[in-house]
Amino acid sequence: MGFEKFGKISYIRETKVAPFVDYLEQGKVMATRCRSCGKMYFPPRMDCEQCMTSDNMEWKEIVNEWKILTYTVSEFAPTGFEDDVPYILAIAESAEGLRVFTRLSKDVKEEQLQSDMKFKLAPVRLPDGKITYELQPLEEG
Amino acid sequence: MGFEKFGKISYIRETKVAPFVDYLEQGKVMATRCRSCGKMYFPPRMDCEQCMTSDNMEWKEIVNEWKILTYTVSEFAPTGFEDDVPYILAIAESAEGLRVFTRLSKDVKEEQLQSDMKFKLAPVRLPDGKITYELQPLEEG
Amino acid sequence: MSEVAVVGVGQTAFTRSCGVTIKELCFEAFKEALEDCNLYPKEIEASLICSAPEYDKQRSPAGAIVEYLGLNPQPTTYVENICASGTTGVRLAYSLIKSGLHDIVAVIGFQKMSELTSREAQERMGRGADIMWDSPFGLTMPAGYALYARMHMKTYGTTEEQMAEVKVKSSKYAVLNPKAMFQREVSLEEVLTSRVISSPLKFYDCSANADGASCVILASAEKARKITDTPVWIVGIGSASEPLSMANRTSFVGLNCAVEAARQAYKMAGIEPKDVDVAEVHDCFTIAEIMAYENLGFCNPGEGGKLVQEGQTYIDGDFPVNIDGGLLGKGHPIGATGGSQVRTIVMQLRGDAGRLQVKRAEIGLVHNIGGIGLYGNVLIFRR
Amino acid sequence: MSEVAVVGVGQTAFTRSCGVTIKELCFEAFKEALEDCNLYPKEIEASLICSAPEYDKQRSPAGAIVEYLGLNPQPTTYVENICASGTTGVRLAYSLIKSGLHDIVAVIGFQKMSELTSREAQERMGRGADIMWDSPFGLTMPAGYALYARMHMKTYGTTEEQMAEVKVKSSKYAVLNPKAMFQREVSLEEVLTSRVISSPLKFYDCSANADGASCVILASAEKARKITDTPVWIVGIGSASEPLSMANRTSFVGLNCAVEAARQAYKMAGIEPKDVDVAEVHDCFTIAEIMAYENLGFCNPGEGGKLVQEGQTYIDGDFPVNIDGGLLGKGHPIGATGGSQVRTIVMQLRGDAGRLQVKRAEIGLVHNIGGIGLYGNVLIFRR
Ligand SMILES: [Zn+2]
Ligand SMILES: [Zn+2]
Repeated sequence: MGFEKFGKISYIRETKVAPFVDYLEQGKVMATRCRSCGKMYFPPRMDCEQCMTSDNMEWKEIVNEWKILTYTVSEFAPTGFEDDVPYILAIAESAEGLRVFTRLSKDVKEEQLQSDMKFKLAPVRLPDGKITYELQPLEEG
Repeated sequence: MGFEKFGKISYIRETKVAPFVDYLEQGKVMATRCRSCGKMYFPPRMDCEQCMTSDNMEWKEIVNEWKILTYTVSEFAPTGFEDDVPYILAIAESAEGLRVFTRLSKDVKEEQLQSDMKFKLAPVRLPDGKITYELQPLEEG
Repeated sequence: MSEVAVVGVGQTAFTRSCGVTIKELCFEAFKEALEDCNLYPKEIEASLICSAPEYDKQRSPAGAIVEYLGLNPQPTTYVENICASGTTGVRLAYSLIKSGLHDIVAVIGFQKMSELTSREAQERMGRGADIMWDSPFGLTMPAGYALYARMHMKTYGTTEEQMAEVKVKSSKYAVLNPKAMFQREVSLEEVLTSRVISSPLKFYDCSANADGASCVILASAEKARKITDTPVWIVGIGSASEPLSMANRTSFVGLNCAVEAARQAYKMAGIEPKDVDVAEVHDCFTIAEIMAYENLGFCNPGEGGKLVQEGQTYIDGDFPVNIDGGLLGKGHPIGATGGSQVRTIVMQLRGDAGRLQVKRAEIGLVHNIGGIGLYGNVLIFRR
Repeated sequence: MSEVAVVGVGQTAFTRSCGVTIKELCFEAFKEALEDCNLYPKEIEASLICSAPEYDKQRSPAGAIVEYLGLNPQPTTYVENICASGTTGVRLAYSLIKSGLHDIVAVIGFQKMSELTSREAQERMGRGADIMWDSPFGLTMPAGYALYARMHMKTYGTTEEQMAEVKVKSSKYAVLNPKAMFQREVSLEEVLTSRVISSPLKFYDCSANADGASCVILASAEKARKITDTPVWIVGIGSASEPLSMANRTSFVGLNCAVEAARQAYKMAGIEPKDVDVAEVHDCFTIAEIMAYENLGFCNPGEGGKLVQEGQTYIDGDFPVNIDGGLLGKGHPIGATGGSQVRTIVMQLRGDAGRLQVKRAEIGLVHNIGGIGLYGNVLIFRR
């Protein structure tokens, strides 16, 4: 239990990485890192596919600086997301080489998107109390 | 369209044998018979698996006299059928060798079921206007 | 000479509620199978993912699972024959290897039945029958097998006590299997007095929903001999189907699909029923195990009830069956069940079954059925 | 020497709404395939039933369909790789035959997408992505391919006009294919001005939901030569997977699974891309066809847009692609699509494609993708 709080619609309740949501509520976006082989996972997971070790992961804060690789403005949504259109979906890459698929903040306009613009992944509280994350412009300095 | 009227819960709307329901509403339980090879089908179908002919079937009344092969008293039902329990489900065989899976009329008690008892397959109108069929004791004579 | 072997097996405990995602659940079984044969994910050339799809919100779960297991970019396919999905996966893995397309293939079966509410699960059950001609009358799995049970009783004089004996035997072995869900021995009296589900089947005549995953790793002869000292060879495969609609069935005293699958498997293996040293059969209901004895030729038609009553299918009988608790004792996580049966037979033929070890087990058989006798798979193994 | 051939093919018209059950729909395609090779149902030794399961109320549709087709008691298996299910069925049929388990196998693909309301279908679409990390953000199929399209444009300078050219070509051939749903030629202007679905993809960049069924019958060499004078041999098979979650993908300018599947298929067939005379590629979106050209080696990475713009993938070009309308022109009934692609290639290699016949077609290729580049199958055929 716990993961049902994640996302506008969360399809999953139970997972070993439910603490990810607790961290998100504390304002932190966390990855996991395998204590056996050192591999880092984002999105987080508790089983290491590299050394096949289970439940020997530590939670680790990410370097929260992202650049957009590609994006789309979605004018069309699955059931339950209709009110959100249009919304921008993007793939971004972090300074330490992690990747994320998420939405851009509604405050960002498509025209602003430039290849050198930097973003941070920030928790967002939804009206119904659920929580998610989105890319927001990173304040320089 | 048309088949959604069949059964307490019908999961199918569209089929080539939708006229089966119209016949049922006229009080008739019908089979189909292939005009090419003569094979008879109950439940009815419009494609002949024996000679691989399509849409060359005629509707045909059945010999409506059935004997029960096996039955069960169901105390447990799928979603949507809960109000019906207990109900008796049975496999019956007709005088011309057809078989049917259906319910027994609520008027029939398990104690009455004897191997030589004869039944007829009769249309039954449901409270919400839908239609189905069930096995009812056949009046002798 | 057989050319495909099982080299690794793994299974999670079967439980009422696993509390993890299907990806995490499958990882556990896969990890155990890999450790069993000292392989790494990258050495698995292809995978088959087996389950019944209606229990998960994730569409195309094969994609989600192989990503989590580290099995990209290798090919994967989702395979479904309801409760027989796991052995269908093994049959297809055999053919992928025998055909020369791959040398090492993993078959991963799973089901997280706790994902749904009871109401949602009952709704799925309603749609498991022929939705055109059978579901509108409220057919369930227990009702379907109950129709067979009543016919078997009427035709052969099989008794409710004989059916109950199957559950008594199952519970006896389940308590010795740490991965089984049902960890308590039940008495004949308890079975007979449990509440009726669909007459003549009562609560303890029915297997229970469960969460679980299993994994079977198969390899070509050349690879198998390098990977392990104890390959278990697949020597017989049979598979058959039966009409879904109840009205189009020709027998209610046995499962035609099981008879046909057994015929094929015995022929391919070149053995007879009496050569089988240990068997796992699909006892989703007690009557199903009794019909399995007969359909597999362990006894004549109608003698199945007597076979268990006389103790012939216990660990020291002529035909030891379900000496791990069976579905009745282990729980029945649909897609994981076939792989669990294979795992038990592989452990038996390796001599690794511990307190549940059948003596001199050289030939083993798995009988796995999908739906109400809709699909039948029979596999024969040799050490 | 190849040892498995396609001997019969069949397909229903692809339509917006078929108005019959999935059993009746499949019967039509199966009947056409049987008539194509003069076989009867009882001669089919096994079947593979291919679709995406979320569109049907019938659980385990394989059982319902084989009963209706007269394919009991032969074994059947339900196979799913979303939109690539049909070619996965062909790959497994190949292995069942090559392994010696069966001699004649039917692959039946279908989808009745009109079974669901639009709202229900959109709900399924939401669960087609990784439900843990991607679906909660509202990912759709068009949005997924749009991410690839934007990256392709940014990296290589591919233009919206070049993508639109793919749809123009498709519509040109669809009007000559009586089984295609889309029976009107569209202009470049129409594509470019159609409403945006997920930028940069517009309405006419997307294939449409459809109802339909297809059937491919395969046989061993010995049987194939008895059945037909025009067997079409399967000489190359490749299959691969890609992580489901968008975050774990390494490329957005092409489909890794297609590149890997093509590499395997070319190697097995012993040919190079330039040897391909006619191809069917998975153009679920216009950008998908452009990436397919590149991933299959018909041109270098980044040159796909130019290839279609220069007319090289038209009927008289160097690489004729989707000379039946493709998914964009025929409609895309998920489970039926792969079989329809195979049917087109088989007809081309037999010289039976009529007004759509490509000259001197001796080697044909099918590229079939499941999900947003999740599964990739490449098959190579030779007459
Ligand atoms: Zn590790
Ligand atoms: Zn006929």
